[in-house]
Amino acid sequence: MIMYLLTIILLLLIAPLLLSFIKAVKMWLLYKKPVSLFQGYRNFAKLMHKETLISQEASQITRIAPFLVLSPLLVTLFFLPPVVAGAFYVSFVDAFTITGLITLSTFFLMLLGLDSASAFGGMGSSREAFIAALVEPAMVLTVFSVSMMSGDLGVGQAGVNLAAHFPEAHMASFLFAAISFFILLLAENGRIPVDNPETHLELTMVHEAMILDITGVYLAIIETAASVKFVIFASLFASLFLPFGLQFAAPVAAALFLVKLFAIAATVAFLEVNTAKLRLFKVPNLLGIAIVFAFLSLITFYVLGA
Amino acid sequence: MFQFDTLSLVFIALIVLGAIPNFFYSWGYLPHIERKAHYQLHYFTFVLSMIGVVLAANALTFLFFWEIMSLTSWQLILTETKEHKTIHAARFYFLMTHFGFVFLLLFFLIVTDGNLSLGFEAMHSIAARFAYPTLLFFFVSLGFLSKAGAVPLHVWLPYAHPQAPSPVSALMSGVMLKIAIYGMFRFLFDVLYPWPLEWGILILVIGSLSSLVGVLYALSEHDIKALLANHSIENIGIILIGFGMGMIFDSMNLKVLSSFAFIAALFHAFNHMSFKSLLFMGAGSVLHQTHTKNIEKYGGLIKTMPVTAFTFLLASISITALPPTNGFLSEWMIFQSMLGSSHMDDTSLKLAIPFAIFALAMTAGLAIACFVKAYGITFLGLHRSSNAKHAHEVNFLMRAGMILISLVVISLMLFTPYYISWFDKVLGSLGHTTVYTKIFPDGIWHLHSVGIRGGVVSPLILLLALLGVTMLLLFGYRTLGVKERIHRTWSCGYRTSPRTQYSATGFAGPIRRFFGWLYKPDEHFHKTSIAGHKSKFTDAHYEVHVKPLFEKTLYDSVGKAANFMSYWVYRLSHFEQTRYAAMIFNLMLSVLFSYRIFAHEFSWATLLLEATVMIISVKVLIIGDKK
Amino acid sequence: MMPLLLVLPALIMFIVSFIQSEKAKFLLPLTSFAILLPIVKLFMLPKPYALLGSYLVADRLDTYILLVSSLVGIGVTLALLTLDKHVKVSASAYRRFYRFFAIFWIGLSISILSNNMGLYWIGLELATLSTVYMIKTNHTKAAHKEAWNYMIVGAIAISLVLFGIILMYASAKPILGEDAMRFDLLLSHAKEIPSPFLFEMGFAIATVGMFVKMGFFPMNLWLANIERASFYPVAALFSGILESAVIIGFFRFSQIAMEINYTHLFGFVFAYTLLTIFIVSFLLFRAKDFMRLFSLSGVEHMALIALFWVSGGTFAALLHFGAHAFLKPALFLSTGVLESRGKYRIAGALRGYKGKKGQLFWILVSLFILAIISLPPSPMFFSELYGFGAMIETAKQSDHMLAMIGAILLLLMLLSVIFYRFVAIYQSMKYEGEEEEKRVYPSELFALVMFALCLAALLIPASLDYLRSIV
Amino acid sequence: MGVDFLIGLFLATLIVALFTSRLYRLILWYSMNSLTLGILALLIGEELHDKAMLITGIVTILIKAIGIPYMLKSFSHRFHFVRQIQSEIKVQHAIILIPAILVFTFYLAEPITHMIHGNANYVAISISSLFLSLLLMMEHRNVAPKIIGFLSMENALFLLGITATEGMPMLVELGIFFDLLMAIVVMNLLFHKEEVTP
Repeated sequence: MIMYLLTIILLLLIAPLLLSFIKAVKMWLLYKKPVSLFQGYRNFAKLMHKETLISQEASQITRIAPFLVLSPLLVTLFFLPPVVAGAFYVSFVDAFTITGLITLSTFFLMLLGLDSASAFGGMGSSREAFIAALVEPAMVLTVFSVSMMSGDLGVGQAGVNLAAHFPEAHMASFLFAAISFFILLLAENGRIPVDNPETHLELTMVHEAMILDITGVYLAIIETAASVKFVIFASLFASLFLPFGLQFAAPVAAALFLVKLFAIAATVAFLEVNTAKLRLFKVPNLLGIAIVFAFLSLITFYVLGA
Repeated sequence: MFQFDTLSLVFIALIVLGAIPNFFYSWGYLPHIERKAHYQLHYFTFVLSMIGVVLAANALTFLFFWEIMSLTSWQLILTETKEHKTIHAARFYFLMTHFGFVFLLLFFLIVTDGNLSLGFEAMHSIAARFAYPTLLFFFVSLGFLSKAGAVPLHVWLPYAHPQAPSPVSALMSGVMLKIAIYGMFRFLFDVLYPWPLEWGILILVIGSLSSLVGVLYALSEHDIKALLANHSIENIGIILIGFGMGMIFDSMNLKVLSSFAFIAALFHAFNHMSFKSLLFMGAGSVLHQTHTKNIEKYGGLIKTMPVTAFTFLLASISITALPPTNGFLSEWMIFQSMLGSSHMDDTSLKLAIPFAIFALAMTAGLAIACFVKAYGITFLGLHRSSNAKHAHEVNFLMRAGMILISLVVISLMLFTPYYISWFDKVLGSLGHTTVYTKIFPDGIWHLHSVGIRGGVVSPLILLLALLGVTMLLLFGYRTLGVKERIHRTWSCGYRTSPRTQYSATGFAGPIRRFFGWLYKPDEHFHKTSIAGHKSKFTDAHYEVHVKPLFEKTLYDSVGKAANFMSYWVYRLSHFEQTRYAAMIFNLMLSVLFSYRIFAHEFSWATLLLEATVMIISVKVLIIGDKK
Repeated sequence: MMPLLLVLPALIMFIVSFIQSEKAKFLLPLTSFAILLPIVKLFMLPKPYALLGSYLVADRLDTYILLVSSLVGIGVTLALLTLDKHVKVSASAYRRFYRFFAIFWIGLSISILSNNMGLYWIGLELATLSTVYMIKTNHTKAAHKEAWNYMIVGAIAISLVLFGIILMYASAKPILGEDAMRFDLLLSHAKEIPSPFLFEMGFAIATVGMFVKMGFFPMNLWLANIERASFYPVAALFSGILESAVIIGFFRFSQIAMEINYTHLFGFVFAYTLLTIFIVSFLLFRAKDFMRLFSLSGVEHMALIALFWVSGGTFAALLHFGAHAFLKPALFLSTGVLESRGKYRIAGALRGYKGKKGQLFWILVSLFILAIISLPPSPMFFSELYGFGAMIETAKQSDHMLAMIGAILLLLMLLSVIFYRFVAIYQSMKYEGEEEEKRVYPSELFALVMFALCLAALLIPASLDYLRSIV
Repeated sequence: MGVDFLIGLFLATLIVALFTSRLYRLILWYSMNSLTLGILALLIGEELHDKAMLITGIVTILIKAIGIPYMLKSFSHRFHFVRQIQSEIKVQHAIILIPAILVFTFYLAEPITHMIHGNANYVAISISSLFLSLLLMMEHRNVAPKIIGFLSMENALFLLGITATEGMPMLVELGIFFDLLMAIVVMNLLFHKEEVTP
């Protein structure tokens, strides 16, 4: 139980760090002076001290949505697979619930975008809605396929099962599912090539556009939500698609887990540096790839048993 | 004449739960209606007839109440007839429901041997002896699905529902469509059991198509009630997916999974009743205040109509199947039952089911986009017209109606195990396996899927966790004592105004563009450019209309064919003004010929000869020479 | 005694119609009420009751039809009282109408009650010829032309019927001698007829004649045109009564033909009525005035009755017959009021009625219109249920079940075209167009109320049981 | 022998009537047609010793061969009928049509020959004369020839009644005559307006 709570706290704590890490790696790769790894915490602390500026056009939604953006994600943290063997985990919550919780957070984020009556917020929400609609089927299919391989629909249990019995017989479909899930990770967290989290350029932004009118503590909450979301996806990827190391002793296993998370972050950073942001109407192509891989994964599992 | 078995009683509960809040709402809505006596007479008869349909124990009673239900709902659509559209919609609705009635009639006539006062059990044995059970299945599905609004018989919904007064649309969409689902349950279980595998697959395909088509056209709608009507198509599709899965499992002898899928379908029927009623009521309140159905003319209503806005939000979250709402639970159950397909032996079917999963997931994704649009454009931002500016909260009765139905939504969320135990009893009474103990093996906290190593969801824990975390965050925010300042929206240096906001058309733009091949939208774009510059203009107007593909291809062409036929028949008929003797002459000749050949002795050669003679005779005597 | 009693009111009417005074106008309807009394008496008598040897025999079927017809006749004469408020009609034309109505009634009674094919034909011819002149009571060019039309087409049709009768007679004469004209004997000896093909040919020719007279394929519009040209009470008479004389002949002939070869009979009637309904439904799709609309729907219902009868749904056929006989005249009578703004203006026809009378009128008329497309609780709803039930039964027993069910489906689809049209028209009458004030007179209202009561009486369980016991 | 001859004559007069383009000539042929029918009835009645048939024959001759043609002629005087009646169907067509009708009616009646012992050809001939009268009606636009067509149809019926069934019951025949007279009365009333072409 203690391990369980510790893991959650650890994940919460490293959430800003991971995003800063990606940024730093990117800058380093671009021969820039890397940003400090603690920039995320600094930002958070800075925002916490600011006053909150609320738009006069905005309604009650602006006052409650930030909390509702964050809270489903926080709840999700409790349902992730264990990091070390023997630790407590919530075995039964399945991936649909997790997907649903993440979508709930996105739902309120989109409402938040529309609430301030600015053209940018609406634009961001519209694009986010478009992307989210296409992410949903890929996500569900991937989850389906992974749960087939792990033999359990519960995410926590699936992580444990995969660590115990690596699905060597189904490597092909496992790989397809991993590719699909990685694309989803990029799409859901608004990374390049789907969204560029660093610019505030009208043509490119999605996530930033929605929160253009959010300031102060609210912005801190939203930013935290974004980083928690990334951690959730990263740790899901680590537990489900890199399922090894659980059997080691607790500190080693935890360290290995952290390494995996940073490796994923590094990969994302590497990808971001090497690709350009896609035009909005090219995004479906990418998500289409995710959907096709998810299908392929299921079909190879069924037909070839591979 | 009447029967009170579990299935009937559960649907009575559905009607009552839907109707009682509606009474309040309708009462509050009444000052808005001109023909009050007409409206109330039909309204109450409508509710009673639905109860009658559900309780009917023989074909005659069933058909009688069914027909009364169609008649009264038709008259209710015609409550306000200022617009020509209403009259058109009512006519179309009436035609469609009778299209279905024709098939129901045929079905009943076949399975009752003409004795319409036969009970349903007696029909089973007659149906079992009938040589073409699939024909019966087609009749039943066409009959009920045209009422339920499944593809391709769904076209009437986006016309009829918007034109009816809002309490009536709430009842029609929330409750009446479920009566059709009741029909599916009643007659597929009582009369047509057992089912071949193909039937279930057909229902599954119809369900998947309906859900996708419904949500796609909902996205392109600007009329808020038409949008909701399209969502009804989607939700009926989801119910049918559950229903179809149940049928498939049953014919593959996976009884437990089958019961689970049917329970999911029933549960979704209840959920859809609750939130769709609430949504229509909310839309009705908005409409009542702003006097327009055009979503582009709303905006900012949350400030003036908080009760409407928050109940609408609840329903929106529920209909988009977000946890921990009831909508999520039923959709989760349907997903889980589809995941149960891994237990099946049939590989090709196993491969096909992911497509249904894909359809359902896609639907869920698009539904979110759609309701963000509906909610955001209607209630958030700045008012987009002066009508919206002067709106205020509706009267007490209407609010009471909305609050009551949201209580129903919440009760479905909180008392899920209780409701499921009802549905389980229904399945038990219909002779299927009861699975309540498998769904809730350890108390009411965890809802288990019945597949091997199926998923689990704990609605109450989720709800409590979400509430708790949010409360904690809010509490933290309060204790932090953050200073707040109100200022106008920063919009990159521009002033925000109602005209600079994102419109519903714009919001759905990316999706409309992506599905352009399906929508084939009819776009109108006018701009007044300055000095021939392409990008500089003073004034621009963009409008887009989507006419559903099914309507364009299926319905319009049927209309055209009827027109064409009637034109030629009319032309032919005018021969009888001048050539009547010749007509009778040819008629006599052909009747005698046919008697000679069909009643006496048949041979192809003589048939050919006689046909030639007839053609020549018709040409010479009736048509004559061209002048 | 009884035959005389039956004819007496008509004779009195005939005589009164020569009296040239204003009072005759009110005396004449009174005599028409007297028609009912002997018929009710006849209705009470035990059946079968020989009125005139073997020539006129009253059984359950024909007294029912006679009763329905007399009620319709009374309703029509009631409405006639205020005909001059809607159209220009001279007193002499009015009397002439009654003169021929008396002859018509005698002919009709003979043909309905006859047990003899020849006598049946004579009565029918008498009724047909007298209607020719009833059409002409309307002194317009169109009415004159249509009277001629009716004269000629009616004569052809009637001749065909007689031709068929002679052939049928010829086929049975070797075994029955001169008695081969009697319906009851023919029915009981149908299986022994030595030359069934001759009989069938006769049946086919007679049926074609009768169908043409009722406006089946291909003569679908002529009846509509005639009813358009004549005064609307005449149209009501046509649809309510004249057709009943024809259809009872069809009932009787087909009963015999059923014994001879059911498959041939069913195939023939089914194909013919299907064709008729096909044409009629698409004609109705374009119909733009009330008369045409109602008379085409009359054709449709006659076709359905014939179809129900031959498929064994005799109860359904009789119920449908009764419902149609009351509904259609009621609608024709109300066209006088509905059309007071012009023939081709359907929009708004049901609006603009003030006062209690007006309210009652429009409610009744809208109920009638909805009842004619078989919406519950119209008797037609039940009769169609039972009728189609009988058809499905026949289909199930035949060798071509799927084809038959397909054909029934087609039939139902065609009926939905009609249905669609009527709903569109009803909505347009009720909800479109402008409101203009229209007058309703008590006599018409009385007629409508009477028809409504008759319709309601049809649905009483006792009368349903009676209808079941007829055949 | 005599019967066959008269039937032939009956058909011949009908066919000649079809080619006539003058109203009076048409009435004459109709009268001839009825006359042959009357004589036929008398002849068969004589053979069968059927008094009813004899009466029919005499009434036929009196009413149809003399009475009705006379009345029609007087109508045409009184109401100024068009006496030049044009045929709608081309002669070329009629030449083909008439034999075709005869052939096909024999073909239609062929099954009956196996069934009844009497002369089935009589049935065929009456059906063909029915068709020919219908043809007469459709040939002309004016009302007068149409009436004659209707009357010849009545003759065809009688021919059937006399030959195929060897006489119908007396009551029926008289009733038919009564109706015929009634028809003439009604026509008279109708003509009172003017001669129209429906």
